[in-house]
Amino acid sequence: MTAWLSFVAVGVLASLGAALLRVWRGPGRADRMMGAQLAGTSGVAVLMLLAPVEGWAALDVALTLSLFGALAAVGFVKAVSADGGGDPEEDDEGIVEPPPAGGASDG
Amino acid sequence: MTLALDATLCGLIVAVALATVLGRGVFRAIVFFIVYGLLLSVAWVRLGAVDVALAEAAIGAGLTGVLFLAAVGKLARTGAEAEPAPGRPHLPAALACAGLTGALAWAWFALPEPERPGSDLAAALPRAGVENPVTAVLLNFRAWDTLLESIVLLAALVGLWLLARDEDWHDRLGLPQHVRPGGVMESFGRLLPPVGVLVGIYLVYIGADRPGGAFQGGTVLAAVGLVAALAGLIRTPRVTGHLWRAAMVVGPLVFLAAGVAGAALGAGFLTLPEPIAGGAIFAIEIALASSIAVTLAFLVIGPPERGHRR
Amino acid sequence: MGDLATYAFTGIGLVFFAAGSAGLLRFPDVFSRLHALTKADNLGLGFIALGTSFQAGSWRDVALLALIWGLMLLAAATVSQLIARDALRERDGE
Amino acid sequence: MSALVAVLVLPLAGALATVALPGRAARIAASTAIAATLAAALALAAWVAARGVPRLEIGGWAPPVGIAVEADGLAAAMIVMTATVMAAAGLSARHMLAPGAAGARAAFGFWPLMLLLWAALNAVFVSRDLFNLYVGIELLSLAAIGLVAIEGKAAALAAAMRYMIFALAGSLLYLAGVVLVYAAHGALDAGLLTDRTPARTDGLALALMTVGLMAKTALFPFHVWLPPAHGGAPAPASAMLSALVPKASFVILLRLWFDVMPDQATEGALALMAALGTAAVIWGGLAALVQERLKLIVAYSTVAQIGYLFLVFPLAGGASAEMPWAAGAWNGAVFLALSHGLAKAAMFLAVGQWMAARGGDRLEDLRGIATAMPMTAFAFALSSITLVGLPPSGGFTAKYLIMTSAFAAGQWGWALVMAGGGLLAAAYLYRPVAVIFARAEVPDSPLPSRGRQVVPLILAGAAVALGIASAAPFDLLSTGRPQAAGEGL
Amino acid sequence: MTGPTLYALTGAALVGIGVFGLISARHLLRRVVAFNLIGSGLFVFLGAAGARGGAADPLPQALIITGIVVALSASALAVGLVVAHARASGRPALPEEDEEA
Repeated sequence: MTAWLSFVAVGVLASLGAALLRVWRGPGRADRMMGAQLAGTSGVAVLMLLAPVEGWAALDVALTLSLFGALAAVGFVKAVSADGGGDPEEDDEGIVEPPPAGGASDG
Repeated sequence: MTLALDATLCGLIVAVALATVLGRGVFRAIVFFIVYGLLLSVAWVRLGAVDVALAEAAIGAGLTGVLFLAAVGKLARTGAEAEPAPGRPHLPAALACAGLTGALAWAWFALPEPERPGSDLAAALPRAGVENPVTAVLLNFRAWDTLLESIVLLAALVGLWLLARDEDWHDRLGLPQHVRPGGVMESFGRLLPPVGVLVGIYLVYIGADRPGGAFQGGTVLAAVGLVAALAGLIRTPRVTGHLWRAAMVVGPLVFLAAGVAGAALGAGFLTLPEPIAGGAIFAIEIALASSIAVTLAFLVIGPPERGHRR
Repeated sequence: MGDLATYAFTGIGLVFFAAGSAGLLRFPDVFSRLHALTKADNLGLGFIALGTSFQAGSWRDVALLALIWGLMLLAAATVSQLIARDALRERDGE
Repeated sequence: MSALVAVLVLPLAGALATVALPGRAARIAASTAIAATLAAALALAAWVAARGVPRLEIGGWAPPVGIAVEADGLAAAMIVMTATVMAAAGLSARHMLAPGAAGARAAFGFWPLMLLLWAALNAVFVSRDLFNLYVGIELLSLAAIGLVAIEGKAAALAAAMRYMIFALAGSLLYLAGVVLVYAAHGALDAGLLTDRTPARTDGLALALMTVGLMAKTALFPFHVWLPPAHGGAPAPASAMLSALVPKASFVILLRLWFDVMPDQATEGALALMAALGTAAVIWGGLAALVQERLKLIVAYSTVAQIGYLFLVFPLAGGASAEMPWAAGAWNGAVFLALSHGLAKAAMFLAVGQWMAARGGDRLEDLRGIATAMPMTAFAFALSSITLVGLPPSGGFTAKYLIMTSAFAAGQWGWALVMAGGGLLAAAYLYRPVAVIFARAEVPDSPLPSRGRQVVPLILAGAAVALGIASAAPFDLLSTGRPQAAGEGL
Repeated sequence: MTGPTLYALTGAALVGIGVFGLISARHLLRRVVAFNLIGSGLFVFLGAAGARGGAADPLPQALIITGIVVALSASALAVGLVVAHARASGRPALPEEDEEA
């Protein structure tokens, strides 16, 4: 069982590596965020797979990661909004200026 | 197969670190850094250090990542986000760094088999008042380190607040956050905090016997506050908010008071007498977790900034 | 029996992860990538959680697995929505 | 014993109070904490002088499980010097950083940072645990960076940023060494490590820690961050930063090389450290000669004075450790650190008062200030005497000790550095002294009260008194001195 | 090659990569990131040392947790400085290293 779970974990890590390629290539910041999102899901999956091997306390780590993954996602979206505090769902009237070129997106 | 797992994990960690350093664009570097923290916390589980894995997941990957992301947002606001021209190719620097890595690698193989304090530690553990050995070290054996560490957080926050502009001093902390009322972000901000609060309290509570504790739990609570603030559900306080300031110091203060009480009662500075050690540690952990939560959240939000009176 | 279920479900989970990554790399534009990704990886995670749960010693661990999966789903749903909005804005604005 | 706990706890408690309490109450809490810590420091020194080295195993856990702290003579002397400088800086800051004068932001931040800096210094001076020292120097650096940035102008922020890069890099190098030490020996306590079986990695560990601490001490060539950082802060902050902060990492270096790992001290490494010190003396002196702003002259003089301190390593370490001249060199270096601290703080506080009166610190602005503020001018002159090393100051005693031991050791070169550095100091300090005592039309400007003018004079007087009444401090320093520097000449 | 050795070498590599990032980057935010890489590399090395010989040694784990918290404190102050400096000077790099200015 340990060998099988480790094998699956290696496989999930490999798919995480593929996701990292998307983070590297972009081209848009949305692509990078998606890559990071898949990396987060894969990381949680690896921790789940390790739990029967390393002890079920690994699930506490997975739980923490899932919470902070959500926080990081909100952080991403905020960081790329025009004024650092916005929400992509807001209408463009008045509040949000067109996002500045360069810096945040660099594809 | 487990070796293949370790090798894949280590390979990914090194690759992600390289991508963080070598890739163009600050945003890309920070995305890679967050993935790096995530992989590192998996590595800590593999090294049998679940307490560290929790701290890395919460602090290393989570809060530090959000801190950097928020910085990108703030730099965009200053108009100074453009990346400076990358430096010249640094062949000598690269060689020096390879040398440093080589020296550390050599040192690993040159290390003697250590006489570890493991046995002394194991002998002392039954008198520590808690079963989780890491918590015993943090809150009892090396309590002085931990007390100073909670003060380091405070020092960083005072220093950070001083970076506000004088004219912004009386404003609310951080950038103003706004979302579409009833939008996805807002409903997310309503759904997550109740779960997060439970998880945070759970981590503090189990810290005595299992991996977890004040720092990990406090960080989760800080994250809850941050989500609520980013989703525009709560407004950040001002530096003059004295209730908040009291919350920042209550943890170190309780810790310090426990230490002084030990000295005054003749037991010695920071000595927790064995019969009450477990209870004292729990009390200190609760106070510390509250202060850590408030201080960490403020550290990520940043100094007061104009713009809240939009 | 329990072991067999673990082999099967974690294996299926791995296939979904592989499919998600392939989609993320091969699909031509950001919206189809987003579409592929959010379905595949969360299904994969669900299968892996299901597979692991057959090894769990207590109901507490099973509940924890379910909670983690639920949190990831919630986050994924939110994030993909926001990413899509941002991608639209990025396409139109730049 | 309780004095030892008090010097650790009181500044911390004061810092927590100043964060939590509103404006006026915070200032009262700060004043109380300063007075109480000063008293505790004096009581600790008296205890050490009378009864030897107090040792405290915190939490009742002996190393390797717990952390031990000890106040030997070196620690006690540094703690008293720190307390003196802090009290003086605090008295000056009550006016310079009052809310009306400096704004609510600086008035809020100064007191907690000052007390945290103080707590960190005391913690570092007494700690026997290498990792605890890491936490201590990080607290020290963060508080110091906050003080550098307190002015809030672009130049101050750049200076703080530069300082931060050096300080963090230094901390990480030190941490790398600590990691290697723990990996090799499974212990962090200085006493346990003295008795260790040397490992092959010890040399690398010591080298990493030393380079890191050098960056934090601002030894040449790691000094570039110091002048803008110390020159840009408000005067009370500059006084603390320049007089105290580099001393903490220097004390750790002394402990590492003379106490923890004396077996690793090779002649070449010791000579290299002193050579870097020599370069610092020359570079700092020459740079001070060409500055136009008095605060920068004083800051570059710190670069040079730090250089002297590193001459102790070949004179008291390695093969010299067993020699009769080692104690003289060791005492001399510590004496120099003490008298430089007092004199440098006096100078910055004096300059601060002049800047407040004249609106700037260019030498031109300060022409003839002695006529208006004779006491502070006299303090500056007395401090100059100490930095140049003229009798009867503490600086003279220190240099005399180091030079004697250099002659006895047959290492004439280091004596030459001492003499040359003294001449350079005389040259770069002559310019400001000549300007402030020049006869000139004195513009009419509001002057600080006599009570405030006397503060730098007390510090400068203490630096001179160290030379006149050196017997008591000598006895204190010899308490618990490392074996390596045991016997005197 | 056993597990701890693999992780120790990874830690050593991370330190080197971090130092390179620190030296080569101009953007101050990237330098702060590089500091975090160095620190975590050292922690991995220490953790690997603590994992030698079977059971994980709790003392290094406690040291590492302390170190992680200290690193976050320093990063938060550093990031604040980067932002404040960029706002005051208009550039996210130190003046002497900023060639575009």
